[in-house]
Amino acid sequence: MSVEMKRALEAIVMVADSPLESEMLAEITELGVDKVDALLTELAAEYAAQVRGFQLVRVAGGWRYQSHPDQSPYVERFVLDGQSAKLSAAALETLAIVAYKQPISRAQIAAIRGVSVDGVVRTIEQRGYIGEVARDPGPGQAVLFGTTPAFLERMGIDSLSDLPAIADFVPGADVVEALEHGLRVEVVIDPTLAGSETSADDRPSLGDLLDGDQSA
Amino acid sequence: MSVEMKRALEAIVMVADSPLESEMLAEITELGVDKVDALLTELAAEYAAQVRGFQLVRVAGGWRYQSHPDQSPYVERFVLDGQSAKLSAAALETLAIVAYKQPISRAQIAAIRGVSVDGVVRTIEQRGYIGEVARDPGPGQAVLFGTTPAFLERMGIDSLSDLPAIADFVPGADVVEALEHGLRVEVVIDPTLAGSETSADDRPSLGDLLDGDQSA
Amino acid sequence: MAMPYEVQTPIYEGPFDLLLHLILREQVDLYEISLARIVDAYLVEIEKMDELDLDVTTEFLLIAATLVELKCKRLLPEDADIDLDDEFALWEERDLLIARLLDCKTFKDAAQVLGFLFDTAVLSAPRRAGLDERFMEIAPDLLVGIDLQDIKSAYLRAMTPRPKPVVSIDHIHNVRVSVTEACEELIDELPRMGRVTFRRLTESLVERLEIVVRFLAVLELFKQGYVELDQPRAFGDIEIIWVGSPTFDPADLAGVDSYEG
Repeated sequence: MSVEMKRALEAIVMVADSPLESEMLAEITELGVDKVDALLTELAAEYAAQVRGFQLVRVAGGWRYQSHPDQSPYVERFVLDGQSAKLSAAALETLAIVAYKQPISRAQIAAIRGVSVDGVVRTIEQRGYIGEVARDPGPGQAVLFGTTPAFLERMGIDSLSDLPAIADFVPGADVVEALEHGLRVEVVIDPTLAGSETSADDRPSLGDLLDGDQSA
Repeated sequence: MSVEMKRALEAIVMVADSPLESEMLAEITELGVDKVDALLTELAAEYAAQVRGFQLVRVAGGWRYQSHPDQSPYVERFVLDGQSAKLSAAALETLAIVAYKQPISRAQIAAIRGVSVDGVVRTIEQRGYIGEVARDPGPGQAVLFGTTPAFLERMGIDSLSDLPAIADFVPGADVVEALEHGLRVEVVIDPTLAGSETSADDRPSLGDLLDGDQSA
Repeated sequence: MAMPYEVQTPIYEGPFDLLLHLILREQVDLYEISLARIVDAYLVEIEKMDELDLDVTTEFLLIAATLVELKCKRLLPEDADIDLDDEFALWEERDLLIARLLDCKTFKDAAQVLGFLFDTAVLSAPRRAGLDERFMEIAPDLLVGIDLQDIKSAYLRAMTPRPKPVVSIDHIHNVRVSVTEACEELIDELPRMGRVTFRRLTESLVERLEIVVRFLAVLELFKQGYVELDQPRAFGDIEIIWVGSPTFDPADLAGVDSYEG
């Protein structure tokens, strides 16, 4: 039985894109939290005993697979080789949408772009250009994304109001509809992440969000 | 030595976010492509022998880790990215036509399916399974579609040559016969001229044709 | 025992699907079921569509016309001086139709394999976690060479409405006849003629398609009860007798529009 549950834990942690808390794993596997931790600890020991090139570790309160530290030279070479040294067109568009329309949820971005955006959102989030700035107060508590101070710095601007103005531009009806869907006005913006000295008033208002007019 | 190189490969594939080509892995590890494939195949066999909850597989021309299919009930509870959304019969048929006849235009697909395919082509293009691969050199410069690596990834195959040969699907003589029978042309040129009562029974009367009564 | 054949098309996908279904799965000899019934089943499906799909409708008309022509060959009186060219042309059309049906079936079967692969593949989820943060700082900056203007144009690109798909009607510009028009012509001519043979009714027509469309129109008028049909002798001429009001308004004609190319 333990073997079967270990396999389930291996599968789940393998496909997760961020560390998974034992509580969540316990919920999915219907095991106790202690049991989950015990099984994962056993697995970690197995990988160590088999001198795998990866590890199962507990970081930031959760479990994840990562490359073994002694393989860093190879991983670094892989990273520097720049498998994707350029931002794809899809990623750039997604970044631009977040820049102008923040705070915005994954679902809203997907509705605008007409495709699933999970991959590109993760890429630009990992690179630190965007981050979670709030949660949708509605049901589901969707993560709302905004650009980071690192993005502003990288672009050489002080605040979002320095983004080039988009005058006289009316987005398509489908875009407006996508934005209206599930958009809440009373979004609480996390000032530590928002990345500018300027107050929340400088951010796009709901009107801006809806008609795409970003006159600063 | 092999053990060390296997560890390096494990580490690199673990941090990749899409299938990694053997060529790239060979470059980073400074091994031959054949050697890389051999080592990864060994690793895949080790995981299988140890009944891990994950697999190392070759898909869409590259190597990746994925959850073991028999753990899908757990993984499904956790991954809800809409990727597993069912494909309609129309989408599958259109994908099959593009997969086997690429590069192919919308009009050519429509001619085979006998229906308008604009909607379904757009859907599978948005999902990233097909894309523009060329333009018809003729007048009109029709877009020619082909399948993408995402298609291979989604189908869980390494390359198009993993699909069964299209010849395997060509209908057998029985089907051809049935169609020919159903659509037979039966004009008997009678030199003595028509009106023979004898053959009248073989032919449908006007009444049959109009109300579909079939006395059999 | 006479049993009218009911055309059932629960998941109809165009004329090829319907034909394949009828011939292969139901083992029906198309000569022995009513074309009108196929037409009816088809019209029901077309009505289910939110918008009239011209491609589907014209494709259907084409196939219906071929079928009607094939049927006519068995129905109309034989001609001693039958035109062999016409004869071959008909065979050719039939073979073409069979070839297309075979093509369609080939990919239908191939699609099932794809469906199986897909169903199997979704049981595994790929690892997409990517790099640990300790490697992030050495990862190349993806924004190299990208400035504010690039961000702005990317935004505009993303927010521009996607082009709405348009149904091309180029391919039907040369279809000059519609069943509706043919019905209207007949409604104009028939009350004056009283009783007339189909041969007579079509003797002035040159194009095969026009004759086929007239035949469809006659069937339509019969279905709606405006004409009676009589074929006194097997292979003899079909006679058409107007039984509607002598002053008939074509506008009262119901439900023919869907035929229109």
